[in-house]
Amino acid sequence: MDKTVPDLAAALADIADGMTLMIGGFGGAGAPIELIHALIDRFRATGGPTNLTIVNNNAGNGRIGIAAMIDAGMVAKMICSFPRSADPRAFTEKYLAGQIELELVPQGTLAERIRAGGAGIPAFYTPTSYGTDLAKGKPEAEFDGRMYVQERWLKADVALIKAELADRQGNLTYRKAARNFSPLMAAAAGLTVVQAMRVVEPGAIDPEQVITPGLFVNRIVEIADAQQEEALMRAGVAYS
Amino acid sequence: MDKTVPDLAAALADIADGMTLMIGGFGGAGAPIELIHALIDRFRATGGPTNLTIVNNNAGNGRIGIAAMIDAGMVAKMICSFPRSADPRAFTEKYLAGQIELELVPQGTLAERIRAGGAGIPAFYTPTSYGTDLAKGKPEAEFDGRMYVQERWLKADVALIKAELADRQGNLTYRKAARNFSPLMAAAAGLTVVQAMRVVEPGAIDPEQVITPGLFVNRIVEIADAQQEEALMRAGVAYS
Amino acid sequence: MSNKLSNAQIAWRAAQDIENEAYVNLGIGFPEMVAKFQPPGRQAIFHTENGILNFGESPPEGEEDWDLINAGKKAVTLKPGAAFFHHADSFAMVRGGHLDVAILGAYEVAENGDLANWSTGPKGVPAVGGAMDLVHGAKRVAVITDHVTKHGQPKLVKRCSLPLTGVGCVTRIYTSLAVIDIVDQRFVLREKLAGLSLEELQAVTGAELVIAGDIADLVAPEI
Amino acid sequence: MSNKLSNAQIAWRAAQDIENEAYVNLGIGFPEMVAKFQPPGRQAIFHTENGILNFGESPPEGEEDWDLINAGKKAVTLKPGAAFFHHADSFAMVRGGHLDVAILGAYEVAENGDLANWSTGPKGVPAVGGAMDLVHGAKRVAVITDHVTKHGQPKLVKRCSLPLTGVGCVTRIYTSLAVIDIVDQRFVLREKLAGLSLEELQAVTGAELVIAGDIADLVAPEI
Repeated sequence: MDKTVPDLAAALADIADGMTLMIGGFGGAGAPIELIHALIDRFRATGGPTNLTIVNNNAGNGRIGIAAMIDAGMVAKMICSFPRSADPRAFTEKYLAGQIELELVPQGTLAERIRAGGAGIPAFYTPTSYGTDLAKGKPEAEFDGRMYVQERWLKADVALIKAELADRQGNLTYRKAARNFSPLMAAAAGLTVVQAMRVVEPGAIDPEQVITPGLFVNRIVEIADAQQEEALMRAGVAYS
Repeated sequence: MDKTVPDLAAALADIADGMTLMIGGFGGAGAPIELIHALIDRFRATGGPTNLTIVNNNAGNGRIGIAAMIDAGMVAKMICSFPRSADPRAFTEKYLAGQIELELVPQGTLAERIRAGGAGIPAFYTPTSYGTDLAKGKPEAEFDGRMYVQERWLKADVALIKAELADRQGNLTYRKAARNFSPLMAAAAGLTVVQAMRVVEPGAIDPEQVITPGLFVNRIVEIADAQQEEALMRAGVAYS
Repeated sequence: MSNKLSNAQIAWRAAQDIENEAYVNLGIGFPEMVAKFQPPGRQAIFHTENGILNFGESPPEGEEDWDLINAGKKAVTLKPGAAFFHHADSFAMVRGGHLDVAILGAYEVAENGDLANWSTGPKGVPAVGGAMDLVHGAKRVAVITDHVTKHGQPKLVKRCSLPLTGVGCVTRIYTSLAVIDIVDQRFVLREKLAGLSLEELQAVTGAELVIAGDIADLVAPEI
Repeated sequence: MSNKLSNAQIAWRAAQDIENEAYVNLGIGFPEMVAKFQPPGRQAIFHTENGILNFGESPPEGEEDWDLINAGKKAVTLKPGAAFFHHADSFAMVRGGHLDVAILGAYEVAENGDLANWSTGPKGVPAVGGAMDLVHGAKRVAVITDHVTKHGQPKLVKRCSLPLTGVGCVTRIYTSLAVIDIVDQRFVLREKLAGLSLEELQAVTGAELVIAGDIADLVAPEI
């Protein structure tokens, strides 16, 4: 079994107009910059994919990564908890102009909805957002004398994530706090595409230290010299 | 911060009549034999704790561990998925005599209910058991054209679990498949008591390799020469 | 040819339908036998409910590590690329539909896809384990079973009489006499033993066998 | 004594109530300042929503590792005994009530414990982050805030006028003028600046201050 693919183009094959994409990372930690930028390249060359729904904690920063996707006009909707950043221009401009849709979800609820999507749990109850505007229209229920809001699972067509190590079967580890949403997204997407800092042979990762087991992973591309989004930001790089 | 305690008696302090105890392990893998047997010792010496509810995948094997607790008369109710084993006499005899209550829960639902207890999710929906006797009396709901059963979280007063490494702050690792229910139970109990094969200083476990973060753990006792339940079984040991 | 397949032969036949690199859960007991009949050149990855992916055969006696067991509590070994995870993550794999195939035993299978395999009624101590999760856990849920009970009664029935494990969950049945798909709540016959007439097979089957296309001979090597 | 506490002094006062070895989440921005005022001999363990327990101060400029950040996306360091985990596990800690203390900022706090701290209304781009989770996430949810807005209006009110973050969630408020507990949906005054009369404090507070027992002087060192 070998899930590695030769290049970014092969990794991103089959991503089509109108799909929902979960993109790993919290701020710059874990953002799969090379996968994102290669998808932008494809859009510029072919006009697709476009009309995408993107799931990420944030809505991009500066003129790189998800912000550059938004700038390019590929994104119809963001599902996120915090569409602000050091430089939120890309999203803000489109949002205020009514050119992009926003589904705002509390961060823990976003994580749990994605986890539920991967775990086959269609709905769950949480205290989060009860009594607030973000609970409007959602079913509520009382358990043990306390009120809760019903939330639905969140799934995606594709997940794009960044790993530290990947073995050829798809077992993954993550670097420090770059883990964040990625293990959840890997399980909640129909097609999980990974860029790994290093590809190793099966058996090279201690089975007790695997964070994402291989059955959640479909394609792996090795990007040894992957860029860190925050470092790019601070260097003033723009991909828009 | 140092959560280690000097001995098993100190580890088990405050466990009282009528409590719900989650006990880690699947079969012999992960069973905290020394904690269990020390609790039996206390019962024999003092008459308590008794009238306990025990949560475990199984209901004991032979005349050791949970089976010996049942034999001793400490257990009023078992919550488990599979009250059978190579030698299920202890539970079977009491169950058929109407002396012990059984709440039978599908294994994945048991795991998810415990996970929900630790995660502050009071209820969730699962396809598991829909249309079966085990769904009787539970709310049902349709999502996306499919029927699901509502299940409630499961919490406990105390969790007794076995770890491989524990640092003094309570960060834990587990040995191979001895992990099973233990990380879930550690999070779902008010008081989590750990017997560890080895206690190490904070920083000795790579932060990326911690399986149970320390905030879920209250007390740690080092049992370097811990016994493995299955090995005891095969050696014909009885603690009843 | 003998008048029915042995359990090993049923397991062999089921193994032929498991694709290379499929993620597979085999129920405890009889279904575990399927693992050893993978066709040459194919390698499935096996999942066990208690938190291992990519485990291998049992170790030699005396070399067991009892912290390394499968859901049936048998000692196993690891293959390169194995992973451990806790029980909630393990059943997230199951319930989340991440397995390709689950193969289970059966007391009864009904033509509507209902399965009964966990309880023979109110007597004794009930035990369910992971069966009710697994029937909702794979893209394909198959059953392997003798075609009839030891008393000669049909195990493939119109409606289950025993307590259900799952509703409408089974898609294919491998028996000692036939291979049958469940399509639109009907038993559709795909293969039967060459020496067995359709009438004979129907006589030991508790619901109508639908013929849709060719019926192949069910063949398995002597094992 | 100045006529009100500075933000640093409010943070200092809040830090005095954090027990040794408490598990604590500090909201991004102003609340982060609480960490540096832990009394000698006490060491809290800090949690950040993006998956770290037991992180420490920011590294020197130029030594940042941008894979090691807190919820405010600031670079941090690790203390011995740190642990990483994914976002669902991180919010299981929060929602599951495993934190001892959460300290948050506020636009408004109402006497019934309601908190508004995420939206100033329908203008602009809404952003909520982890605020709505954190208000249900700790055994004790405290707020630190100036006593009034920059326009001099009360931030402690009878009912919130801004969009709520959580209902009935706040238990203690540390302001630039006072320390107030919320008990049975009332503001109960515990401490106030010595130079401030009760009438003066009530005049800048949007709901009745209940007196129950002694009122201590609110004191904080010059920082």
